[in-house]
Formats: sequence, C-alpha cells, structure tokens
Amino acid sequence: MPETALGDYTAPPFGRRPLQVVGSAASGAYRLVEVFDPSGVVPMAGQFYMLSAESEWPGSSGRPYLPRAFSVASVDVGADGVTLGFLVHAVGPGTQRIEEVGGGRAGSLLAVGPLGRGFAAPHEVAAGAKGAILIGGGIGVAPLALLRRNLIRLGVPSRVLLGYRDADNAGGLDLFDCSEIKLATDDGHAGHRGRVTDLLERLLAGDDRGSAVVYSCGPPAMLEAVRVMCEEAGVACQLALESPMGCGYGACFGCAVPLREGGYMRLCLDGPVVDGSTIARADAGAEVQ
Amino acid sequence: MPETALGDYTAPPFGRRPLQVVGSAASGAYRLVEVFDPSGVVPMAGQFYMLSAESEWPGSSGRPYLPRAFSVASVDVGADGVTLGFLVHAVGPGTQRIEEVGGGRAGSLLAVGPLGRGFAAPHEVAAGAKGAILIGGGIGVAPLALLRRNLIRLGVPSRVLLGYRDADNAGGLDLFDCSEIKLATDDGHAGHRGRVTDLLERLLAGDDRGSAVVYSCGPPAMLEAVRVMCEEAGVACQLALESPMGCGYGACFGCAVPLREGGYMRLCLDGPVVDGSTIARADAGAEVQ
Amino acid sequence: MIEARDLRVDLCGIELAHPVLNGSGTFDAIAAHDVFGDILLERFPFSAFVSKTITPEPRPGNPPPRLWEETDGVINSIGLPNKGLGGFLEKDLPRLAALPVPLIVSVMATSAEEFAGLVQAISERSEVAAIELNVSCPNVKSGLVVGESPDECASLVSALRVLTEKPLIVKLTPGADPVPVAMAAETSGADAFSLVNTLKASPLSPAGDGHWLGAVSGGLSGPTIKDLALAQVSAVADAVGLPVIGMGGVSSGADARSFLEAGASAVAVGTENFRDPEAGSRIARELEDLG
Amino acid sequence: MIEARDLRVDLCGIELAHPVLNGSGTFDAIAAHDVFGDILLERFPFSAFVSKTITPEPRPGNPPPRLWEETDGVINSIGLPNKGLGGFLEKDLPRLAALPVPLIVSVMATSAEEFAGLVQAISERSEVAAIELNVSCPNVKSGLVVGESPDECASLVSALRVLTEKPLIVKLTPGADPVPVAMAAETSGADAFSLVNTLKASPLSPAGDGHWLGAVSGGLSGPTIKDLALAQVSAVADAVGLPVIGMGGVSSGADARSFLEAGASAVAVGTENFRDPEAGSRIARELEDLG
Ligand SMILES: Cc1cc2nc3c(=O)[nH]c(=O)nc-3n(C[C@H](O)[C@H](O)[C@H](O)COP(=O)(O)OP(=O)(O)OC[C@H]3O[C@@H](n4cnc5c(N)ncnc54)[C@H](O)[C@@H]3O)c2cc1C
Ligand SMILES: Cc1cc2nc3c(=O)[nH]c(=O)nc-3n(C[C@H](O)[C@H](O)[C@H](O)COP(=O)(O)OP(=O)(O)OC[C@H]3O[C@@H](n4cnc5c(N)ncnc54)[C@H](O)[C@@H]3O)c2cc1C
Ligand SMILES: Cc1cc2nc3c(=O)[nH]c(=O)nc-3n(C[C@H](O)[C@H](O)[C@H](O)COP(=O)(O)O)c2cc1C
Ligand SMILES: Cc1cc2nc3c(=O)[nH]c(=O)nc-3n(C[C@H](O)[C@H](O)[C@H](O)COP(=O)(O)O)c2cc1C
Ligand code: FES
Ligand code: FES
Repeated sequence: MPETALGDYTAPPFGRRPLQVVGSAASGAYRLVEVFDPSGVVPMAGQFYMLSAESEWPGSSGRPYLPRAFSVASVDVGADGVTLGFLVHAVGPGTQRIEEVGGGRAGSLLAVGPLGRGFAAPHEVAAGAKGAILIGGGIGVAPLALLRRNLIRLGVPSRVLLGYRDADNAGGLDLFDCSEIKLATDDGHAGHRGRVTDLLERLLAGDDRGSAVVYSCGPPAMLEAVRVMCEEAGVACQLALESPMGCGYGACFGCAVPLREGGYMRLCLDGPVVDGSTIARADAGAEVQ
Repeated sequence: MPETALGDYTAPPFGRRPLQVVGSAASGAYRLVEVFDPSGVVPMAGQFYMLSAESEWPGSSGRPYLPRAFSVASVDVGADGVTLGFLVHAVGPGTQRIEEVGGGRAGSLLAVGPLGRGFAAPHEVAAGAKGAILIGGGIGVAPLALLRRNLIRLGVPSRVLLGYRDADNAGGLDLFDCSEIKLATDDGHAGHRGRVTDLLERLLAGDDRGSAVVYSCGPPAMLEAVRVMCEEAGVACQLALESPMGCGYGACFGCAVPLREGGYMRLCLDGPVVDGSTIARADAGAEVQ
Repeated sequence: MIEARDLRVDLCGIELAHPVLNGSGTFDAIAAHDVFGDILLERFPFSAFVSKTITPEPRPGNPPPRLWEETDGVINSIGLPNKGLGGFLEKDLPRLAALPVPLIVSVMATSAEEFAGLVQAISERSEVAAIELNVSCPNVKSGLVVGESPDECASLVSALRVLTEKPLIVKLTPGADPVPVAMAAETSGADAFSLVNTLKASPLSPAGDGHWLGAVSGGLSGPTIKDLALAQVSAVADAVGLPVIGMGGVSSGADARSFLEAGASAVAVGTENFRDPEAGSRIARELEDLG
Repeated sequence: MIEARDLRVDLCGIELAHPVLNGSGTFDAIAAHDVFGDILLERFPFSAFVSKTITPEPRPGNPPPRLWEETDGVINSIGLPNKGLGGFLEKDLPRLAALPVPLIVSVMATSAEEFAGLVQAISERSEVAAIELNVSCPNVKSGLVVGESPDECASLVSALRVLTEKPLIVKLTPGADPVPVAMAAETSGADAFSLVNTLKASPLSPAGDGHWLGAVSGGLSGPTIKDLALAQVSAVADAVGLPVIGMGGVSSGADARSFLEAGASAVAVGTENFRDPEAGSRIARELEDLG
C-alpha cells in the first residue's frame, strides 16, 4: 500500500481484537460510537474497520452473522493509544446492534482494522491540484469528516458539500468543526432544497475547477452523478464506494466492484477509496444500504 | 379425554394466542410468571401450555426455535378470564427468555394450551383410595402446587413432600399455602438432609399405604425411584413425566416415552401425567433438564 | 378454511381453496381434532391434508431423543411411527375422510412389491384424492434410496402407474440432484412432485458424549433449509411440466410466495406447524394479503 | 503457528503441526500478507494452506451481489475468480511457497483433459505438497458434476493418478450421497478426501423482486450446515480407509473435535475466517485446551 501525504499505511494488528467502547452520543439521526484502541495504529481517512459486537451477535433475528464495515470518522491520538469514532446509521440488524453497544451498555466491539485504501492528498491524485472539494451524502459524511480534519491539519483548502434526504436521515454535522459547510436536503429542512450534486455543479462551473480534486462518499446514485460530473468537467475524483463486505481483508471475494477495464476489484483491498477513472460506474456494485 | 373429579377436560382454543403477562415475582430460585387468559379455559392440574415469547424468540444464541412446555402451577378464575401462573426455572435459552418476559418487561407470551392429560382424583386411580401423597423434586413442584390446591378444595387429605438439590435450585414453596410440607434437600440447607424419597419410604411404611395414591413430578431419577417404591409397596402412583416436546399437540412425534407393553406413547397426548403401571421406567425418556 | 377466491389452485384435478398444504408427518389431524375439538374442522389450516407416511407393517418409530433444535430449524429422527396399512385403513382413514379437505395419503416401502401393495389398497378407497410416494425418508434404514436414482425412481413409478388412476405425487429427496430423478419420474407417469424432504444431519450432544439423537442421524428441516429448498424447487419446476408442491422452511406468507414464484403450484408447511397449530391458515392469509 | 506436540497430524505423509487447515477459497494468504504484514507468517493460522481453486484459464468471477447472509451462515456465488493456471504459477505460487506451512493447490476443470493439464503442471512444482480436486463447485455452470457420480469420479481419478506422485485429495460434494463417490475414488487411487463443499441454495431478495445473488444460485456454508456435514463426514470416514479432512461450519475447538470424533483426520475452517482472520489458530488452541 502506498504512503500518502494524508497518512502512512500502517498494517493493522493481525486478528480480531476487542476494543472498549468509551463514548456514545447521538449525532443527528446517527450515533457516534467511540472506542479506544491501545494498538495505537492511526488509520487514514477513508479506511474502515470490520466491527461486530462481543455478545448477541447474531441478534434476535438470527442476523447479523458477518461483521460489518464502518469508515472511521474521527481519530484522537493519545499517549496510550487512539480513540476511534464511528458514525453509525442504524439501517439493519448489524448497524442496530453496533449502535446498541454504543448506546449506553458498557461493552466492547470486536474489530479488525484499519483496512483498505484511504484518500490521497490532492497533489497525489492530480498534478497541480491544491484544493479539495468534499461532497458527502447521508452516512457517507463519515469518512469525509476525518478527511476534512486531516486536510485542515495539512493546510489544504477544502470546501464541504453535504446532502441529506431528510432530518430522519441526517447526522454527523457536528464532526465538521468549521462553518464553511454547504448543505442540501431533499425535503428542504436545511440548506438548499434539492440534490447536493446541484451544489457541486455550481462549484465545478466556477474557478475551483482546475485546481481541485473532488472527494466523495455517499449513496451509489450520488457517487455516480459525481463521477460523471467530474469526468465531464475534467476534474479528478476519489470516491469511497460501498459493497457488501464479508471479511474486509480479501478472504471472501464478496466485495466485487466492476472495473472499467473489465473484471472486478475486491473493494476491501483496492478500495473503498477508488479513483473515479478506474471504475465503469459508481452504482454498479451491490448496494449495501 | 376423560373427565375427572379434579376438573373437566375443556378443549384449548385452537391455535397460538398471545397472553398478557400480568405478574412476575421471584419464588426462591424460580420465577412465578402470571398471564391472563381471556378464553377462560380452566386447566387441570398436571396439564401444560406450550409457551414462547412474542419477540426475540429465537434469542441471541439462535435458539430457542421451538416453543417450550410449562406445567400450570396456579389458576385464579375471575369474571373475565383466568390468571395462570407458571413456575419457571431458567436452565437454558427458552426458559431464560420466558423468565425475562415475566421479569419486568411488559409483554405477552404466545401460548397453546392447556394441553395433555392432568392428574385424576385418588378414587379414580385406585378404588378405595381416599388420600394423596404428593412428592415433588425441583421445578417438578409446579404441577403439584395446583394439584394440592384442587385437592384441598375437594376436601381430599394430602401430604406434601418436596425435595431440592440446594438453595440455588429451590423455589415454589410459597405456592403451597399450608405448613404441612415436609422438605428434603441434598445439601441439608432446609429440612431433611438427603433424598425426598427417603421421606416417601417412611410414609409408605406407615398407615397411609393402603388408602393413598402417590402423585409425583420431578427429575427422572426421582420419578423412577418413586415408581419402583410404589410398585413394591403396591401403591398406585401418577407420575408427571418430562420429554422434549416440539409441539405439545401430537404433531411432531418428538415426545416419545417407552411403554411397558413395548412401543412408545406421545407424552403430550397420553401424558404428561401417566399411571406408573403403564411405563417401563420413568427415566427412559430423553431428559429435558 | 379460507375462502379466498383468487388463491384457488387446481392440483392434478384436485380443487384446493388455497395453495397451502401440510408436509407429511408434521400435523396429525386426528390428534389435533382430539385436542382442539371440532373447531379444527371449522378452521382447518390446510387446503388438503397429507397423511403421515404409512408403511406396510406397523412401526414404533425410533428411540428418543428424537428432536434436536437448531438455530431456525429442527433435526428429527422420528422414524415413521405408524399403524401400518391395515391399522391405517381401519382406524385412521374413516377419521381423515371426515376432514373438510381432500386427503392425500403418503406411503413408503422398501421394495416395489410392497409399494404396489400399498398403492393398490389405497387406490380402492374413494376417500383418497391422491397418493404421495415417499421415496426419500432419511430416517429409516432402507437399503434403497429410490429418490436418489433416476432409474430406480422411473421403474418404481412405472410399476405403480398401472395400478391406480389417482394422481401420484413423487416426494423428491434433497440428498441428490432432484432434476434427473424428476425428469425420469415424469416420463414414467408421475402426476406431480413435492420437495424438499429433510436433509440428513447428525447433531452431537453438547456434553461432548457422542450423538444426540437416539437414532444417531436425523433429517434437518425448518427455515434454515429454505434457500436450499428454493434452489431445488425452482430447478425441478423449470425442468418438468408437472405441478410442484414446494416446501422447506415455509413459515410466512412471504416464504410461500417465494416458492410460488420459484415455480411451485402449491406449498406445504412442516416444522412451522409445531410452533403454531394454525400456521397453515395464517400463511394462507398472509399470502392473500400480499396480493 | 502452534507448537502443540499432541495435536500433530500426518496427512498422506505431510506433517502438520495441528489438524486445522483452511477451506479452499476462504482465505487469501497473499492478500492477508499484504494487509497484515509479516506477522501473518509468524502467526500463520493454519497447519497447511489450501489455495483458492484454480482453473485452466483466468476467470473474473460472478457479478455482484455475491454474498447473502443467513442465520448462522452465508450463501456465496463468488464464481471461482482466479488468474488461471499460468497466472497462478507465475504470480501466486512464489508467494505461497514462502508461507511457513505446506501448500495444497486446489484445481478444477470442466474436462478430464483440462484437469490433466492442471495436475501435470502443478505436479512439477516441488513447492506443492498435495493437490485437491474440486469436483463439486456449485457456482460454476459446468456441464458435468463429477463429484455426484461414482463412475465419473473414478475415471477422473484414475486418469490423474498416473500423472502425479503427489497426494490427490478429492473434495466431495454434499449435493449427492458422498459414500459411493468416495468408495469409487478410493479404488481409483485417491489419497484422501475433503468434505463438505457448499450446498446449492437460491436466496430471494427481501424486497420481493427476484433473486438476490447476481448469479441466482450460490453455495451455503457456515454453522448452519455443521450437523449435515458431520453426518456426511462420518459416513465417508466409516466407508473408506483413507484420511478425511472434515469441514462445514467449524467455528470453535468443540466443532473441530466433533469432526475429529466423527472420523476426520483434520478439519478445515471456511466461513469463520471471514469473521475472524485468526480463526484457524484460535480453533487449534481451543482444540488443544479441550485435551
Ligand atoms: C467501506 C464501508 C464503509 C462503511 N462505513 C459506514 C459507516 O461509517 N457508518 C455506517 O452506518 N455504515 C457504514 N457502512 C455501511 C454498513 O456497513 C452497512 O450499512 C451495514 O453493513 C448494514 O448492515 P445491517 O446489518 O445494519 O443491515 P443489512 O441487513 O445488511 O441491510 C443492509 C442492506 O442489505 C440488504 N440485505 C437484506 N437482507 C440481507 C441478507 N440476508 N444478506 C445480505 N444482505 C441483505 C438489504 O438490501 C439492506 O438494505 C459502510 C460500508 C462499507 C462497505
Ligand atoms: C410437560 C412439561 C412440563 C414442564 N413444566 C415446566 C415448568 O413448569 N417449569 C419449568 O421451568 N420447566 C418445565 N418444563 C421443562 C421445560 O420445558 C424445559 O426445561 C425447557 O424445555 C428447557 O428449555 P431451555 O431452552 O430453557 O433449555 P434447553 O436448551 O432446551 O436445555 C434443556 C436441555 O436440553 C438439552 N439440549 C441442549 N441443546 C439442545 C438442542 N440444540 N436441542 C435440543 N435439546 C438440547 C440439554 O440436555 C439441556 O440440558 C416442563 C417440561 C415438560 C415436558
Ligand atoms: C418431525 C417431522 C416428521 C416428518 N415426517 C415425514 C413423513 O412421515 N413423511 C414425509 O414424507 N416427510 C416427513 N417429514 C418431512 C416434511 O414433510 C417436510 O418435507 C420437511 O420437514 C421440510 O419442510 P419444513 O421445513 O417446512 O418442515 C417430516 C418432517 C418433520 C420435521
Ligand atoms: C466465499 C467462499 C468461497 C469458496 N470458494 C471455494 C473454492 O474456490 N474451492 C473450493 O473447493 N471450495 C470453496 N468454498 C467452500 C469451502 O472451502 C468449504 O468447503 C465450505 O465453505 C464449508 O466450510 P465452512 O462452513 O467452514 O465455510 C468456498 C466457500 C465460501 C464461503
Ligand atoms: S470483503 Fe471479503 S474479499 Fe473483500
Ligand atoms: S410434543 Fe409433538 S407430538 Fe408430542
């Protein structure tokens, strides 16, 4: 795995380890679950962990059976280890169970990670690029929150566009500590009424076009719209894709995403962050949410 | 099904119905879970219900999948229906889940019943028998509690012998409202230190022998000892057996208990209360606990 | 019984009020009548009743324990307890004939001659609407698993075909690819197929002291085999031109619909009956609500 | 690697430190090395490594979705993505040869000639300790399911036997009675058996809009098939005189012990690897603790 200006690749500890839950708080309609990782491995923005609960996994419905993938949304490096924040949108048995462990019950999550390929700095993606446009939809804001912080630390200017369907599906805004966020919501409950890609369209029509790289995470249809817009505008983009992951470390071949050149990649190894130019479509993998 | 002086056979409502939990209290190491049954069907002592929980059945371990059999331990007939009490000893996933529903969480149990054959009055079991000796072990005290009440109501004199392994496995004493109980415990924490069958042996050596019928419920080894003692003493006995029940109403053929004459009975139809003389051994069925 | 006009099914000329039957051996209508009374007849859960499999001679069944509970399923080693042909005709048939739905009698034997005896005797009884051939029961140590061999199955069906005009339903076993077996049976004159029967499995005692079941091995059923059953039902329905009764883990209207979509003409409910005596009518109702 | 003296196993002359292998296609040692680094080699979870099945030509695998989650298991329609024989020998073999444990290469082809090509090429490589013949993969639409037919399997094994001195492990399919197939393969010169492979199953989309998997059908694995696998492993171990590698839902030392008690010489861990990358060593350790 290549090093990037946004962080070095550090191999995750081998195996599955229990990480103690040290915090849990609602973040809009999502929940930020924080765990403490004494291994001290610092993940890159865009990397993910495979998480499961120590007990009651499977839950009452018989599922979940496999662990679930979660992007790391915040990192706090301390002397004894790192505190990792995961933003959880409870959409099914796995995410519900993870949210429950966070939500009050003391306990641990079983974790494998950090895994996968994270975001690269703008100049690594496109020669001459100096700024970043972050565009997130729904729970896809999670990896962008960490990316944003890392960019600020590196002094890379970035603009943030976030879109939500409605208030019941919005959260994570508190992870972005600056007021420079532009919002779009389908129901108009906050910000622009409409698609977040409308906002991107305007930006790409403006000055930033030549010098920025677009970073995006969100629902497949949004990512595909972003990919096409960027392709048409000649702007490089990095997309954090989703695909149902069985293992997260290349063992199951379940996370296949079609490549533009034909064949498939394993998203857990060659993603979740991919260059827009490598894939045929951003909505061709199996939808996870 | 024959009517008996201890109650008439009333067909249970067809199908599985939710019964609201109206009470739950610890009873020693067991729990008495009370539900309200608006159908008003009054069960006979010795009959049982197939119970499952409305939600989280299966529980976190993937089991229970099938409903579980519970003897009715108390009955309170009201104007709108009957309140049924079940004494629960949490030994595995099914009993634990039933106990939980009772233990605080408002909710309902899904029930089929009353099912099976209950106890008959002494004179119906043996001509001339006027009294009863009730001998119970562990959670087997449950059906005897109701039998005792019914006998009192009918004016049939009865003696009660109850045995427990130790305090962690004792309960249900509060269901016997008279002080005439003789206790035996393996660890000697209460009553006679030793087997409850020691107490039976003494009784059978005494005067009651000719005029009493023995009623028993408890672990297979105890029931088998009771059966042999009664056979040797020439005293009729009715034993409430256990066998792993899949359905409780004759559908699965899972509850087979060997007959003395060869072949098997379905305990849910021809039991759980059987005459000691009909079975080869009382510990030949599969142990449930 | 459910009066849902658009749920009606014609199964080999037998008119069914809805597509939900019981799986053989998973509902004893006589016992249930004794337990629940006449309301069972008024609200009979199935659109046809399939008897427990009967054999030429009486059988006591296997030694207990006979049930093992799985996550979402059951392994049974019941072992086909039944009164034998004579006892069935004399004691059970009159009572089953009183049910408000058509009767399908399931039979099993260990040779073609014995099978012929069963089919001939049952064929004479006008109370019986159809005969199901159990060629797959994994619980009984028969030397011959007819349902795993296209040739064996074809010759059995040919031999029985000439003995009866009643529809012959062949119950296929999931222990082998059912498609060639079904195709051979179709050519030999079968009228319909039912599948899946249980899958052979051997649970061990959690105490680590050997096998759990008295008969060592049993058959796996319940929701845990549903997706496996769907694969087999759809393969058979695609391969043959005859009606298929799909089963394996059906416990809701949605499950029933899945089997119908996979190509089944009707479905059967087995293990779910143990959890809910009225499962059949509930599932038919849910199916109706699904539209 | 675990140094547990009394757990050592001899498998067809291959010395294994403990009886826990991986199931083919359920652990990619090269990818895991890239992800976790050299610690993977220091703490390698299996006592031998079984490669993903390779085919003569490269295969991209099936369209997504490829995984369906069951209660206690998974249905996969991965479809044997692999680099083909040439790519395997050139790119993968050197890296697999660097693993600290013996290497078993799994191969599959759609004709005896192609199988022969694979076996011959791999047989020349001293890095390879044994060859596993995948005659049962339910994901690939081969015309021929060799593993379901004793005759087919016997003639394949006979044809390959003369081409190699390396142990030939035949991986049996659970879709048919494995005993006659195993007996035929034993006579034809097989050295060992592994079973079970996955069971064919077709999950439907919960949205009610057809099949879930991109390839329609897939193979069921995980704890949900354990008791079924135990039945088959014990039947094969009883019937043949060769070592058996048992698998199907092994996720704890107690499960591993069950398979060993059923007659297996070693066990393989498949789906549990997805939940826990170190499952193999954990299970070996638990097995040791069970004594
Ligand atoms: C790299 C990556 C990073 C992610 N990061 C985050 C994050 O930071 N926060 C977050 O909340 N989520 C994140 N996700 C998504 C999250 O992993 C999924 O939402 C989660 O797997 C859903 O699991 P579940 O059990 O809650 O729901 P599921 O039951 O798995 O439902 C999710 C979808 O799966 C389908 N489904 C239904 N039944 C089945 C079945 N039996 N088998 C398979 N699929 C079925 C349905 O279409 C359903 O909509 C990420 C995913 C990836 C791949
Ligand atoms: C007629 C009758 C009346 C009863 N009355 C009462 C009552 O009033 N109160 C009461 O508390 N109990 C009563 N019981 C007993 C109660 O039904 C059982 O204790 C209960 O079924 C146990 O279920 P469980 O899930 O808690 O435990 P289980 O997990 O079922 O464990 C019970 C035993 O089953 C075995 N077992 C373990 N795993 C499995 C498996 N996978 N499949 C099958 N068996 C397994 C083990 O030997 C274990 O010790 C009665 C039983 C009968 C038949
Ligand atoms: C306890 C039990 C007994 C069964 N007995 C028979 C039988 O006698 N004859 C038969 O053909 N199938 C028998 N079966 C198989 C069922 O009819 C059905 O094919 C199978 O259980 C799959 O359906 P299910 O998953 O809905 O239970 C039996 C199944 C169970 C669980
Ligand atoms: C995702 C996945 C991929 C598999 N790929 C292969 C394969 O390439 N070759 C093979 O012989 N078996 C393959 N199998 C089968 C396993 O090796 C094993 O036989 C089966 O999964 C049963 O074991 P388990 O229940 O422990 O997973 C695969 C199984 C899974 C779940
Ligand atoms: S998630 Fe298993 S290979 Fe990618
Ligand atoms: S418990 Fe099902 S027949 Fe008795």
